[in-house]
This record gives sequence, C-alpha cells and structure tokens, in this order.
Amino acid sequence: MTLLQCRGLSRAWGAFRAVSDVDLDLAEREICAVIGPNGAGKTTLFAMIAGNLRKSAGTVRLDGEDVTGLPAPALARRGVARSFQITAICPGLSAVENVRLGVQARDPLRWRPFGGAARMRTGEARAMEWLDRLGLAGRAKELAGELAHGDQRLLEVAVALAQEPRLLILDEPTQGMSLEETRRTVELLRQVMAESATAVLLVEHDLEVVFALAPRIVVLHRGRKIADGPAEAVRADEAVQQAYLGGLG
Amino acid sequence: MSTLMIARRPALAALLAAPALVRPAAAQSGPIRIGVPTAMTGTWAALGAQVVRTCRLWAKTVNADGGLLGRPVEFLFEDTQGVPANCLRKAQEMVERDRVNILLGLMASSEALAVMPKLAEWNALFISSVNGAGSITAEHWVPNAFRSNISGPMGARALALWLRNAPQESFFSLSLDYAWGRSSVETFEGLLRGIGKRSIGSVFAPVGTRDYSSFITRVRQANPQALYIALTGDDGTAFLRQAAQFRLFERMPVVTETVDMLFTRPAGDAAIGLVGGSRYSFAFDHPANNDFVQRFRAEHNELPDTYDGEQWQACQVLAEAVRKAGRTETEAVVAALRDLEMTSVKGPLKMRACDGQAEQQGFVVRVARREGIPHPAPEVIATYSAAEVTPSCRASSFS
Amino acid sequence: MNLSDPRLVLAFIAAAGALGLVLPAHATTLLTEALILCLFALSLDLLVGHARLTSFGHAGPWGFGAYVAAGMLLAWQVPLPVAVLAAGALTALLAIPVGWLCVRTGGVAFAMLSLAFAQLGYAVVFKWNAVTGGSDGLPGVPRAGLGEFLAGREGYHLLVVAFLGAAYLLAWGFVRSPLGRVVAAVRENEQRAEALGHDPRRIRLVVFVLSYFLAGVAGALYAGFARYVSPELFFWTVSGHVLVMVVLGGAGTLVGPMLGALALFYMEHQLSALTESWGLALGLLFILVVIFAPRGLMGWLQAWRPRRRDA
Amino acid sequence: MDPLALLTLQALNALSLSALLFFISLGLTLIFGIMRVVNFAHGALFMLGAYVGVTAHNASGSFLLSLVAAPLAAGLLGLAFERTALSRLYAREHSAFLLVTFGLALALTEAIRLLWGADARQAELPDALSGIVFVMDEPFPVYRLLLIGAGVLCGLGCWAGLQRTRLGLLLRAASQNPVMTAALGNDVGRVRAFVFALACALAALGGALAAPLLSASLGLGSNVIIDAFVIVMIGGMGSFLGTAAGSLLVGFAQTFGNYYLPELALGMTYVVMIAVLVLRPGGLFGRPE
Repeated sequence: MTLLQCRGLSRAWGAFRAVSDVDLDLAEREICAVIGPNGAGKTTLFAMIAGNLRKSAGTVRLDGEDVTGLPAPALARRGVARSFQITAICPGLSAVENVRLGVQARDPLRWRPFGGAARMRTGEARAMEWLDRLGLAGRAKELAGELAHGDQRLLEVAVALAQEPRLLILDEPTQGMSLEETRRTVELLRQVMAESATAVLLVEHDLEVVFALAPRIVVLHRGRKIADGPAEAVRADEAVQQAYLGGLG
Repeated sequence: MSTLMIARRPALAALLAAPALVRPAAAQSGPIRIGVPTAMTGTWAALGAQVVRTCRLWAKTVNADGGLLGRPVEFLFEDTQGVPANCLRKAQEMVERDRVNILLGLMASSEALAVMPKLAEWNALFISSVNGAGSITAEHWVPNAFRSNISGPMGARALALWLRNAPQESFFSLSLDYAWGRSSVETFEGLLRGIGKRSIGSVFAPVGTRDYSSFITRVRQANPQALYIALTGDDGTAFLRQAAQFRLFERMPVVTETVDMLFTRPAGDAAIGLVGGSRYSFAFDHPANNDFVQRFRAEHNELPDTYDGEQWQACQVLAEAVRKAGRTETEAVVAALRDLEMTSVKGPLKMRACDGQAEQQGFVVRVARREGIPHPAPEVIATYSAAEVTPSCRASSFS
Repeated sequence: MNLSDPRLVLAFIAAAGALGLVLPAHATTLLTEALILCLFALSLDLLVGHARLTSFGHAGPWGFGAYVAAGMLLAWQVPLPVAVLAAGALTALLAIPVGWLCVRTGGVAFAMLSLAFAQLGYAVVFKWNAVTGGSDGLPGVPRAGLGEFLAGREGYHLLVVAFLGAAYLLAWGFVRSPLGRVVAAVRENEQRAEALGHDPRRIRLVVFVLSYFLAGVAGALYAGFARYVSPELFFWTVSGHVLVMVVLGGAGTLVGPMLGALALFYMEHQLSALTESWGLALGLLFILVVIFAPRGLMGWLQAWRPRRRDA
Repeated sequence: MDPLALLTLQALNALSLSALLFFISLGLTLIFGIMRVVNFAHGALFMLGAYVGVTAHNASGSFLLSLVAAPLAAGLLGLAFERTALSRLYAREHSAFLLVTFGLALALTEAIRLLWGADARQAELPDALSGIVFVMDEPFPVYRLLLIGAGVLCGLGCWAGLQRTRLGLLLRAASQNPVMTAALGNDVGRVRAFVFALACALAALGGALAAPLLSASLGLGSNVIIDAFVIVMIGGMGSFLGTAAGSLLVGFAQTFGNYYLPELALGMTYVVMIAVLVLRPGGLFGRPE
C-alpha cells in the first residue's frame, strides 16, 4: 500500500522555481534517498512534504488522506518524524529529556496537564534505550546544547526514531559526524528499518551512505526530478551522471 | 523638656523578634504619637513636603512650651507615594506596631477613602487635613473621621458667591477626568444655576495630559465670558503656562476652585489675574493666622502655602480636642471633637458632629504681583461666613 | 539539600503560616501581603521562566481579579474563597482571547502587547465610574462568608498560606506534567516542538491562561486583604515590580520568584522606614544584584551545585 | 472661530505635540534599534533634562545654553552608566537590561528629588520666544512653531546622520549584526557606549524643550515613558522612520481625539497600539524580531 503519494509538487519564490512539478510515491517500509547538487530543491521538497512550507502547487496524500494544506504539527501527529538540515534540538534540556519528548510525542496522553509521573519514568527508560543504541547513554544527563556537533546530530536522529514514525525524513543526518559516528548511524538505521514498518526519505551527500542504505534513489536537478529507480540503474543513468556525478564512470 | 523626636521605628527588630515586642503602655505617660502616612516621593511629593514641614514646625512649637497635656508630641512619617495600597499598609503598621490611634495629613482623597473603612477595626481616628473630595463627609463618611480643611464643594461655593456680582454670564469648565475634577465641575455648574448664570459646556482632559493646546483651542472655540478650571499641581502649572502662551487670558478671565501657590508660582506671570476659592491664604488678616505666618517665615523664610496652612489648622483642631478630652484615647478625642468650637488660622471654626466637617469661613483670592514677594501671590478679595459656604449635613452639594 | 524540592518549599510555606500566628500584629499583616505577592510572582514565573514570554502587563490579570472579587463580595456577599476562585476563573476566561492575540508574537512585541492590555484595563476601570468607582476605587470590600476566625488577621493569613501552597503545588505539578514538558520544548526550540506534533501557539496559550488564572487569584486575595481596590492596581509600575521580583529571585525555578517577592517586599519596607530616599538605595541595589547575581537569588543560593535545567 | 481656522489651529497643535513626542521617543528607539534593549530609565532621563535645562536657563539667562547643558549632562551620565553597568550585560538575556534600567530609573528619580527638592522649577522664556503669531487671525505661540521647526530639523539631521555618514553606517551595521561589525575591526563596545550616551542626551533634550510648556516637576518621568513606548511600538522598534511616523500618528490622534471624543481618549492610544502590534508585530516600519 502506498504510504506517501505526491503529485505535481511545486514551489516558487517569484520567478525562481525551487521545485517544479515533482511526483513521488513511497510505499510502507520503503527507503528512498534523494540526491542532487546543492540548490537542487531537496530541502524545499522535504519541507513541503513535512508541512513546514506552503506548496505553490501539487498535492500530498498520506495513507490515502489528502494532507496537502496541513501544518507540520498535524503531519507529525500522523506519524511523520524528521531531522533538520540545521540541527533542531532543545539545548536547555538534557539529552535523555530530548529523546523522552520524542517518545512522549506519540503517547495519546501527551498533553496531560498534571500527573503522568509513571509515564515519565517508562518514557525515560525507553529514551535511554535509544540513547544506548546510538552510543550516547554516557552523556544522557548532559544538556543537549553542550554536546559536540556530531553528538547533537545523533541526538536529533534518536529523537526522530523515538517517535517510532511511519515516515522518517532525514535531512543530511551524517553531515558533521565522524566516520565512526556515521558508521554507527548507518548500522542503526539499517537495523531499525529492518525491524519496523518505518518508511524513510533520506537526503545525503555521502554517496557511500546513500548506496549502503537506500535501495531506491531519486535525483533532483534544478528542482526537477531527472531520475527515480533502483540504485544500480540510477548510478548508470546517463543524464544523472551528466548533471550530477560529472561524468563519473 | 524632651526634644523633638521623629521616631523611625525600624520594623526590622519587630519582624525578627521572636517573642512579640512588648510596647510600653503609651496611653498616659509616653509621647503622644500621631501617624502621618503621606506622599513624600512620587508625583505628589511637593504637597507631601508641605504637610511634613508644617507637622514638624507645629510639634517643635508645641513641645517648646510643654507639649500637650504635659506630654511631648511625636510625629511618625511614612512615605505612601500617594498610592492607596501603600497608605493602607503604612497606616495599619503605625496603628498595630506603634500604637498610633491618630492619623493626619493623608495626601490623596483615594487614600483617605481607602483608610476610612478600617478606622473602626483599628479603633483609630482620622482628621483629613488636605483632602478635598466631597464624599469624605458625605456618602463615604464613617464615625471617627473628621475634616478640618475646606472641601472642594466649599471652595467652589465661595467662588460662586463672589461671581454673583461679576459681569460674566456664560462659563466653560475644564478639568481632569478623575473623581475630584468631575465633582468639582459638577458642584460649580450647580452653583452657577443658583446665581442665575449659565454653563455653556465642559471638557475633561485624560489624566496624565501634558499638552493642553487642543483643550485651549476648544475653550476659545466655545468662547465663554469666563473659564472655570479644576486643575492643581503639575496639571495646573502646565495649563496656565500654555494658556498664557496662547494669550487665552487676554480674552477671558479664568477662575478656579482652589488657588495654591504650589501651581501658581511655577506658572510665573501666567498666573496673574487668576481668581479662585482658597482653602488657606497667608494674606488673611487675623491674629492667629498672622502668628502662624510669622513663625513659618522665621522657620522657612518663605510664605506658607495652602497645604501648610491647612495642616497647621488640622494640628490646632487636634490639640484643642485633646486638651478638651484630657486624654488621648480614641473615644475621648472623638467625643471632644464633636461640636468642638475654636479659633484657627482661618478664624472661628466648629467641628460638626453629624459628618465631622469643620464649618469655617470661605475665602476668594486673586493672584497679583505684590511688593515684597518675589513671585505673583494671592490676595484675599472676599470672605464668606461659614453658614454661607458649608454644605448641609452629610451633603456635598448645595440645594 | 535541593532548594527546589517541593516538600521543602511546602514546609517553608507552612512555616510562614505558623510564623504569622506568633508575630506581632503588624508583622503578620506584612507577612500576609508578602505571601500574596509570592503567589503573584509565582504566576508570572510560569510565563517568564517556563515559556520565556516576558510580560510587561502582569498587573492586568492582577487588577482584573481584584476588581471581580471586590465586585462579587460587595454586590452579592459571595463567600470569599468562592469569590477568589471565581475571579481566577473569569481572569482565565479573559486570558483566552487576550492570550490568543499576545502569544502569536514574542520578545518585546509580546511584552508591549501585554503592557497595552493592562493599560487598557487601567483606562476602562478609571472611566467606568458607575461600576468601578472610577479613580476613587471601591472601598470597604467585606471578607464575606469566612466566619469570625478566618476573617480576622490570623485567619486570613492562614487562608492566604493555603492558597499559596495549593498554587505552588499546581504550578509544580504542571511544570513536571507531560504538558509542562512540552511547554519547555516549545521554549527551547519551536521548530523541534512542531516536528514533535505540538502547535507552539496553542501550547503557549495554555501557559498564558494558567498564569493569568493564578494572577487573578492573587489579585482577588489582595482585594480581600486590603478591603479596597483602586485603578493603581493596573498601573505599569505594578507590572514592573512583579517582573523585578521574578528576575531578582531567578526566573524558571518557581521558588526563586517567591524568594524574590519576599526579598523585594522586605527591602522596600525596611528601606522606606529607614530613609526617605529609599528609591536611591533600592535602585542601586538592583543594579548590583543584576551584575553580580546573574541567575538571581536562586542561582546565587545554588551556586555550589551545577544547576540541572530539567525544570 | 470659523471651521477652517479651527482645523488649521488643531493641525498646528498636533504638529507641535508630535514634535515633542518625537524628541521623547527618538532616544528610546535608538537604544532599542542598536542594542535591542528596552530602557526603563528613559522617563527619568527626560525629567533630568527638564531640571538641568531650567537650572542652566536660570543660571545663564540663555535658553539656548539650556538646550546644550541638558543633553550634555545626561549624555555623560549615560556614558558612565553604560561603561560601569551595561557593558557587563551584553552577553546576558534581555531581562538583565530591563532590571538594570529599572534600577537606574528608581535611583535617578530619587537623586533628582534630593538635588532639586520636591517643588516644581521653571524658567521664563525670553521675549523673542514667548510671543505669538496670528494664524488666520487666531494667536499661536511662537515657541510651538520653534518646537515644530526643531523637530523637523532634528529629524532630518538624524536621518542624514544615519544614512549619509560613516558613523551612521557603523551604527546601522552594529544594530543588524554586531558580530560581523566587530569582525570588520570596529570596536562595537565603543559604538554601544556612544549610542547609549546619545540616546540619553536626546531624552534630556526632549526634557529641556518641554520645560517651558510644563515646568520641571517630579511627575514628568512616569507619564512620558508610556507615550514613548507606544510610539516606538507603533512606528516599529529600532526604525527611525517609524518613530517619526509614530510620533505624528499619536500626536494627531491625541490632539484630535481629545477634541472630538475626550471620553475615549485615555483608552484609545492603547487600542491603536494593540491593533498595530497584532496586525504587524514588528510595528509599521520595523522588522519583526
């Protein structure tokens, strides 16, 4: 069953067409990477899908429901989790608290004005598990704002994963991470994707990560979709090489 | 002879003292304590300064010749900034901590109205020395509350009586949009009808107005034969200065409910020709008044203004009542105050039992340049008997 | 010894209650007023400390609560505790439309908007003579339905202590609740809060309404305490005062602002008793405290232990 | 008085009030624009300007000298305060500035009362300035025309200063991006010190110019600050053009409001302020934070 169905997505600022007429379908549990040179419209596309940015044209359907006009919080409540190009975490709260907020995000009683102490404890335990899997358990009590840049990116991924989303959008998750951290993140993502029904939309410049994680690749160039298919086919595609890989063999 | 003591009882000791601090029985032996919670800072500071300096002068004078009933007089001053909430707190503190049962010199009418309902609970008495609001001795009056000063309506009444034989027929009124301003204009317009003159309109500037130009233009547009203003303090000064710059007074005389040097002096020459009621004037030729003016000039080498004179009178009234009562308990002094007759700086005076209002003469003064005085100052141009200017019992208007 | 441990704070409040029964009369009256100001500062801390919405107009709900309670007590002799809670509820009701307009902005725009609403309250109360008594205010507010003891000095003191304790528990519980944690998330990073499914404006509105409820309760308690309400309650200097209490005490700790309220009230009272120029001394004192005690009294008191910001 | 004369007169009244309000709020918007700081002590500085102005005028006999003495005194005080207190707080949150300037307001108001006493002070305008001129055969004070002229002059002067001079460029750069301005080798600390001193001087200039209309009194500070906040908010925080527009808007609203519907005047300013803030949180010309 198609989880996500985008038809004719466009976004223009005056004359500049950041994204023009992109169709994109994503099945449940499918992992798809979106690549393209800087300014190709990747982040704009994601922002429209996640409701952070109004669409100039086009529709988005999630689980068959038309969610075109909905703002980001409404989409998040429908099982869409994301990380941002510029890390968005709560600097004044501890690492474990950040992730616990992710766990709480899908708790039906997430807005209880009083009590909920028991929920807090189970939430915190669950959050510690996620931190452990990402190797951040040691720094659980530290303030998120005081973590190293790489750790903050890891933490943001952990927060998104803790939401156990149906659609996970990752905007250059390994950017700024060390090789070791990148390897650990890729390993974790592959494990999570195998275990859960989470579909993933991924933007990544590091092609090893792309080919390691995403069986399907979409290539954007100047806002248009120029390729969409299995990783091997796209790697060989003439137009992609010409536009993006610069004629790389 | 104990010297003048201004006791500043630091509450620190009281608040921290574990066992309640036992106060020596003040009733009959120690000094007679009088509480003065007034506005020493803030927008009313200038008026408060007059109340405080006159209380100190009176205490010094009384204590110099043996005090009251052989006991020294002691004033307790607290700063309320003219805010009712502060006044309540300070007054309650004086009553409960310092065993004060006599309150004088409150600044704003709203402060008096806040304190009066509590007098019974505190078993204390209050003599208004400067508050003008008519309602203090009318609908809001409570037993234990008295007023020695001339009220707003009484000042307006004196002015209206003087205007009977003034040529002007049509009047326009200007005041600030708050309780005192509205009641003053209302009373004046009622009195105008009483003397066969007519009011052709009134306007109330919002409180805090600084620029009166649009109101001056409105007065000129209405073009009355005379203008009545109920403005005092900074507002009075600002209006007089700006109106003079517009040459408004060349077109029409201006009259007011109460002339205080406080706002006429900073207005400078702009105040010359202003006619109005007066709650106290140093120019009133009377032995008791001349004595006070002479003492005041010796102490401060300047002329006593409205609030000085009225505070001195309140102290005189209190002293007379305490002497008559022979002791300082509240019930005794209140009983003595009722129907008390005496001579004050404003001549003969009688404290009315039914609403605590002092029946006294009314004065009308005009601001003029006078030799020997550096700034334009008021001169008395008419006096009216107590019967003519004092409203009936518990009323603030003249039927 | 963690200063923001609720059990300790409640013990502290209970002690203030007991102290009120022992102290000489006037000291108890002062302490009662100080505790009401603690409740007022606590209500503002929810906004300033937990939602990082600096309000310049907290005198608005304070004055509104006071006038509603005074009106009820004067007109229908409604029992005081009922009038206090009703005043709080009505203030909270008013806070919904006002809050909806205020929380869509942030920073100084929010501060100015809240200031404008409070000044509008001042203007309305000042002008509506028939109902609010205009500039003379409403004197003689009765402590209805309290019976002999509670209407007395000690009784009312205990009533205020009870309300303060309840309000503190309410605030402490809210801050630690799931919704309270979401408020912290919105404060820290709006974009992340949205990605977690929370509408920042609606979350801020909840805190705004709760803060106005408590401020309305505080105002109503003050009306019963002073038995008099006047337009000055709405004036911007009152907003400035309570904001100083929160920042002085240490915003975001619930206990800090209460300490700040006690400290400021006590300093002002002491200084004004000792010298006419208390303003000069207090002003210089503020300047020194801001420079040398960055996180207010709480920060200074907890200096020896790195602060955990999970609150 | 025929309607046209009335309208002209009221327009002139509004212009003179707008000029006064412009002087009052200019200092506030300058501080906010450059340093993102709300200056609670602005009213007290305005009052200080009135007192110093009156004293200098009486001492020297020259009104012009008072217009120099007042800003100078307040500017020096502002500089000293910025160097000793404010400069330590730039890394801190906004609330730190709020508390420090609240402290300065309290201390300064009391210091003025101690220095000058409680009574209001005034100085008589020289004859040249206290005359009148006939506008459609209705008298209008010369002093108010001077006020309007001074307002326009000061407005153009500040606008030119900000837009045309290197110092102006530096000020604007420091307000938009202090870090980058510092990186370009400018001592942003000194810029801030200069700006705060200049803002205090402007507030005091407003006081000195208002003294002939109001006389110097202790009540001056508290009322003025509200009007200044309203104007800066309506015009747009930190926007010079916005302050000029805000002053005109409030000047005309108050003048004509007081004339035609005095009943509502007190609340009207705040209704206008709420409307502008809700529709354009950044104010008419400002940029939202």
